[in-house]
Amino acid sequence: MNTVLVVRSLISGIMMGSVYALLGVGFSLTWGVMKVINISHATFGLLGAFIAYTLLHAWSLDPILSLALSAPLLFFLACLIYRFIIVPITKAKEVIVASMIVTFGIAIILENVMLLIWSPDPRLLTTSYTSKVLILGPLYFQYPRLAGFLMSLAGVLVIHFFLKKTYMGKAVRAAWQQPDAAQLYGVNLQRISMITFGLAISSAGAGGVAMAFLYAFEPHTHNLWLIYLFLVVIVGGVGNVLGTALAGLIIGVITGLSFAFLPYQWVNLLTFGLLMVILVFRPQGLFQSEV
Amino acid sequence: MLKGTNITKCFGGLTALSEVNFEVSQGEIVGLIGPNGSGKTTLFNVISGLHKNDSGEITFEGQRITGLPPHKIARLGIGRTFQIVRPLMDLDLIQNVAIAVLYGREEINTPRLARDRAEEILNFTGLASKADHLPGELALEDRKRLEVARALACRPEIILLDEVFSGLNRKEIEGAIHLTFRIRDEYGVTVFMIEHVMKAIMGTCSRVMALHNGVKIADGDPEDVANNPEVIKAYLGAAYAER
Amino acid sequence: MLSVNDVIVLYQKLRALQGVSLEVGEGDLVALIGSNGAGKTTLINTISGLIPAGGGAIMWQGTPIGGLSPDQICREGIIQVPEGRKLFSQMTVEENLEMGAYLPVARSQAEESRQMVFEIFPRLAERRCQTARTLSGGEQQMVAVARAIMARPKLLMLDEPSLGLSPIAAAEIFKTIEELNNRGITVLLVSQEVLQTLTIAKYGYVLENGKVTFSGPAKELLDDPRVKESYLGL
Amino acid sequence: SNAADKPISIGGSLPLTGKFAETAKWIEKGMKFWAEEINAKSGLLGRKVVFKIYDDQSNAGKAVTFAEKAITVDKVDLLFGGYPGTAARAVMPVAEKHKFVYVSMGGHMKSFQQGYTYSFGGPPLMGEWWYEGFYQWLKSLPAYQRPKRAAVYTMNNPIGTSLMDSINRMSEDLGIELVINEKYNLPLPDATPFIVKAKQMNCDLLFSNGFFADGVMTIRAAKALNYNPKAIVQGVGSIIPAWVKELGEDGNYVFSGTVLHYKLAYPGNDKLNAYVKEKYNLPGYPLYFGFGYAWMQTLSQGVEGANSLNQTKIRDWLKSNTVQTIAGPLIFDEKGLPEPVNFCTQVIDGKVELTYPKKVRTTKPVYPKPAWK
Amino acid sequence: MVTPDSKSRRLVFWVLVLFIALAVFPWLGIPVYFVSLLFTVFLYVILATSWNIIGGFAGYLSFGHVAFFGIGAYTTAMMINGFDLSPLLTIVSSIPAGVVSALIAVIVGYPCLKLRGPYFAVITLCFAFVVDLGVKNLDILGGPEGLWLKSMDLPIDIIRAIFFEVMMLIMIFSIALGIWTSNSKFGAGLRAIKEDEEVAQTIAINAPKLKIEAFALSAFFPGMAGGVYAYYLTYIHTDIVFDMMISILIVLMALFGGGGTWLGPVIGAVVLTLINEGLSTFVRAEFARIVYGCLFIGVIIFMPNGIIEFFKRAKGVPPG
Ligand SMILES: Nc1ncnc2c1ncn2[C@@H]1O[C@H](COP(=O)(O)OP(=O)(O)OP(=O)(O)O)[C@@H](O)[C@H]1O
Ligand SMILES: Nc1ncnc2c1ncn2[C@@H]1O[C@H](COP(=O)(O)OP(=O)(O)OP(=O)(O)O)[C@@H](O)[C@H]1O
Ligand SMILES: [Mg+2]
Ligand SMILES: [Mg+2]
Repeated sequence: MNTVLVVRSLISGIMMGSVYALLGVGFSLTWGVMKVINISHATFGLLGAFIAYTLLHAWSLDPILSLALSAPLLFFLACLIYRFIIVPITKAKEVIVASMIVTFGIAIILENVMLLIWSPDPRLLTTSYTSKVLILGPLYFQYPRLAGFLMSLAGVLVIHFFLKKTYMGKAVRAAWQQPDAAQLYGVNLQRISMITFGLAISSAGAGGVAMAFLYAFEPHTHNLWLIYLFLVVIVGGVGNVLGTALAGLIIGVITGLSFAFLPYQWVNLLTFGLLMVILVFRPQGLFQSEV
Repeated sequence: MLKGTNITKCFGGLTALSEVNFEVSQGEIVGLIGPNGSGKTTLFNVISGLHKNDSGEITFEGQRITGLPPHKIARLGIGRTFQIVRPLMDLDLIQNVAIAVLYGREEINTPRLARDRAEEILNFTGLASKADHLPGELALEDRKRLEVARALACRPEIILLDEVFSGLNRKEIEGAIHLTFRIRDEYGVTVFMIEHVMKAIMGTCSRVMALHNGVKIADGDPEDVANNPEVIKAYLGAAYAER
Repeated sequence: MLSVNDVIVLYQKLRALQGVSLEVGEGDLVALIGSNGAGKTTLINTISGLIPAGGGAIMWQGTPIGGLSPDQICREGIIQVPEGRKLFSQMTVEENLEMGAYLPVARSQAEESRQMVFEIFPRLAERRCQTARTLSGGEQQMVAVARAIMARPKLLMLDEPSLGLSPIAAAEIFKTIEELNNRGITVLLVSQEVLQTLTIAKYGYVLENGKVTFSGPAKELLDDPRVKESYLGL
Repeated sequence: SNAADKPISIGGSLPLTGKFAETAKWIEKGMKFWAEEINAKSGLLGRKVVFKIYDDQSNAGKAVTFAEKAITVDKVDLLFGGYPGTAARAVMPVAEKHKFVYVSMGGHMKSFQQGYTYSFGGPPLMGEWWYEGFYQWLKSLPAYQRPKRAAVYTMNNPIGTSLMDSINRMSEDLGIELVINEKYNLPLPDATPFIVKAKQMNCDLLFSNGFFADGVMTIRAAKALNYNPKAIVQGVGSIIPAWVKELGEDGNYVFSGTVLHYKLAYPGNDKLNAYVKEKYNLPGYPLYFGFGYAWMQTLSQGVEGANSLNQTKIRDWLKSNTVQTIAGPLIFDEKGLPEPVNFCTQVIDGKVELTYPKKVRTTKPVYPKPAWK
Repeated sequence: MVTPDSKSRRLVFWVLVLFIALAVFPWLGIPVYFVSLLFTVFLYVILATSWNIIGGFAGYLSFGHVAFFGIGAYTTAMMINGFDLSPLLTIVSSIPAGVVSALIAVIVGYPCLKLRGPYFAVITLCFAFVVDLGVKNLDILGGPEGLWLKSMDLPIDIIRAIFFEVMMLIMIFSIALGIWTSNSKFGAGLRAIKEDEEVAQTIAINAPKLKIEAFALSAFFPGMAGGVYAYYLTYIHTDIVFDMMISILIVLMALFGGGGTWLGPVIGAVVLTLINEGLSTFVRAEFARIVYGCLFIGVIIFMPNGIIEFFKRAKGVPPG
């Protein structure tokens, strides 16, 4: 067996999967907690990437630092969207369905606004550490991937901690399981939902930057990202933040291993096929849904 | 007609039912009582096939039904209601019941005839005036009646009633007792019911079983069961016994 | 402390409350009884702010609270145990209790409250890590009451708290309510267990078809022939 | 007469939004530049030209309906060519049925083998020819200098398959062993394994037959893992301006091919370069800008040659005459294709240079590729 | 006075008039584009209406429905090329395409329909990718190159008219299926499953069987439509007939109009297809798309349960 190939593919795959997870947690949060399937989630991620790109070129600001600027911006944008678009649809009989249609609209609008602002040219986030490598014995860690991995780790832990350990996070979960009762115990539904939505979209911004470390992006790229998002979130169990993270790693491992053992032509097919098999045997996702 | 032997059901480490035996005969009204969390609803879930029991066997009219999917069990003639009501929220009452008629044992296959039949059943359960309401607009007791109507619509031979009397006041309980007898007499349906309202139990049941921590602790004449010291200690309480 | 004046509630075509007035004094235990569909739950929900009133006024300690949102009303110390429990079904018992003590006032006393609750419902202590959804019906009811206690209410409104409880547990609940009342919590109790309710209550109201038909001290109601006939089946 | 005053309308669709928008926008710009130029002169057949361009949203099915809309509703005088290959493949039969001359990139060789008579690759984007120049150049090297072992990674789509054609054909000829020959499906999740494997197998020639996104990943992985083959060949990702702009130095030294280049000596190229320099501040016009322009050149020469807007006459004229384009003179065969062209390009100092054949070359190729910095 | 009977008779009359008018439409010498446009509208009506059987009525949101469309297209293409069939046999040869789609739906549905809600949505999404990639990777199915079909030796307007009629016929059948479902025992069962599958089972509804039937039915017509589309286009490629956007669009169309009713998906498909096409006259493509996006938001904010539900409410008809 080709150990080097296996190990390197695996590391590379895992880091890649962790980035999907970062993009996925916020999606999982709005879906699991708020019953909003946010089709535009990846689009906001992409917006984060474009902002990082612009700041990098204008002020040589490191993409990770640019989050300090884009995260509040995305948060604010999310609050507006929540107030004016999401609130009205919570009246729908099937919020999930209505939310999908509405956020599909948002995605289209945002994509084309980005097209107008940034043109359709593909972009890359190139920093001083783009092609640096950390070599530990036989192991290679590419810096951008490592950065994505660490960002992901931080993001996932923050959101997990928020939901599980803080009162506000618990209120978020409670509010969407049983909105009436949550209000009866003093939870301000609107405020809490707005914060959740804002948090989710901000985390998408971070996810977008991490994705942009790995991949070229242009205004339509969110469609591709969305598919990976869906996968990690479902396999991890909707609303389950740690599950999403693990699912990202699993998808990374599957990809990594299939690159090591299969003709490359079959890698994508195997990934989707295996995910189907996983779902058939674990119909609730690998890890239980939390909310 | 319905018989269970050595039914055991565990949830993780918790044994919700342990070696429970029971039997319900044609035309009986049998009560099932027991403290909260003693496994009553679990027993109903096992009978109706929603939960798979870990061991033991259930037969219905001599036929083994353990392991059958819920719809087959319903098809054989076992109807049930849910303690925490589960109406089909987006459909009005008549549709709720008509669907059960369509798929029930009466072989009514046209929606129009099913509606007529459903109307009759709603009438029987006293919901006729609200036939075009959505379940969300009903007060809780009416929702329970809807549960009963839907279960009856399938034309079961035996109906499992899970706390359909709760939330009624004493006066209303009398009406419900009356309804229970009518279910048996007019529809010819055997009744197996879980109830905490002792008045209802004493007023309707020909026989009562008591569960405690998943174990059957009493089975027999309602009076005897109500006076069983173990039942009093675990379930009725000293205060009740005094009254 | 709480006064409800001539409150009207409409559900589309149906007049669920047609001018209901009611007083709850500080430290009282007031019972609200009435048959199925009389509008009891509607009244409780209107006080809590879940349902907008179509007319009338609700005053709390002298100030109007009509039109406030449910969470603002909760901040005033008005807490209800809702009909149908409305637990946070995917959260554990422990987390449900924690949510009860969500507001800062309650949060600071959460530890004591928890001790108290587990004393009252030892069963919940055993089940503290189980998700609420998988509890038995009665256990869920216990959690609902316990959660309300955690909120340290000034006015506790209970909508059929004994629903689905075994006789022994129901008796226990009534004892608890009485005890909470003795500790100074004002209680508005809705129950179909008319006898037990009126036994512990100080004052009672009878609601029928959205209107108050009788009211008076609980003892008097208990002896009233009409109440006896319609609610006690005597 | 009245009709003679009316402008000539040219219709069709381009993927202005969605996946292929980037390229389509350049094509559109090239076409518009052509119109600007011709309108500034006396126009086509003495009439102004106007475009009616629909956005097919990167959907080939829509490209078909829009072609029909242009033909039957807008009653355009001429149809312009579409992009990408799949759309061209779907539109070519429609153009044929409606008997409209369709000058486009085509959908590689297969699409020209379907017997269509109104379709022209003028010039085509022909995957099958893409590496011809590169191989010719390799052949011109002394045998010992040539690479021996190639790693080939190809995206699994029409353009990828057609690129494979020349590789398969000519590697054998030169005795280059295809040690690794793998296809992959888009989107490519990760290119690291490509490079790990190529490095392990001691491949000294790397083919990355992909679009921009996957091409970039491959190159970046090569740099990260410090993989230094003698040459890296990058199919079609490196021919768009973003390659040098976004990738910078890392994008240098990749080889590719072309049928059209801004440094070709044919008339017109300077003009385009000047325009692009002024308007977009680019050193030379992007390939697809050139394509958009060149297809219109071909079409308009057909019109002028036939001196008519009759499609069959235009077709017949094109089939029997030479057109002069910025890609050089084109003589179409019965399939609608010109002689194979085989230029080899290499990105050097952030510019796409022509490196072979000698008569067109702008710079000497850099070979072997310098090690990564 | 209008009795319900005369009312419904009048409705039937107008529907007939509409269909006859549609049937003669392509023969009136109208520009071929309009025939093709309506053909596309029919196609989406078929896709949305069929999807609605499993997605709208049963509440199983299939996000991979384009797979059945594509399978139909490829089946037909392989058949024509393999057996050298005359393209004039379109309607006949698209029936096996539908059958193959339905069969595959049964096979795939068996394990997949055990999943609920989002999990089902994603497994169907994966399924569509697997089929797409599978076809791309198999050279016998044309692989990455796609497949060319023989085109008919007839004038273009006749060809388009033939496809138009065939597609219309399939559409009529698919709508009829929708109407039947909404009024039948079958549909009632699916509704119960959508609301609460466990409860449905306790009232003797054989949920697993019913779901598979619904899935197969909802795959059948897209398969046929795919077959006809393959002929129409004469060149098919996985990027064209397995385009993920079609999957998403189908779902949106059905829900936008109102899932769970037969008319909703029809309206959704017609409205969205025509508006999208109408927007193509915009000068700047980006603005057209932005308007299109706003449409989704605007409509759902004002009609959160879809167009049909909104008008039903406005007319005072109780929902359901
Ligand atoms: N899905 C489940 N997972 C884990 N534990 C469960 C589950 N369902 C029930 N239990 C536990 O099993 C025990 C029996 O529950 P069951 O619902 O049968 O009680 P019950 O007798 O119906 O009580 P009640 O009168 O309060 O309704 C309870 O302790 C409950 O917490
Ligand atoms: N959301 C609603 N929409 C329409 N009508 C409603 C709604 N909720 C309740 N109702 C109706 O209002 C009336 C009063 O209901 P409410 O729930 O307040 O009664 P209740 O006194 O609490 O009865 P119960 O003893 O059954 O709990 C009932 O007739 C009920 O059907
Ligand atoms: Mg129970
Ligand atoms: Mg009530």
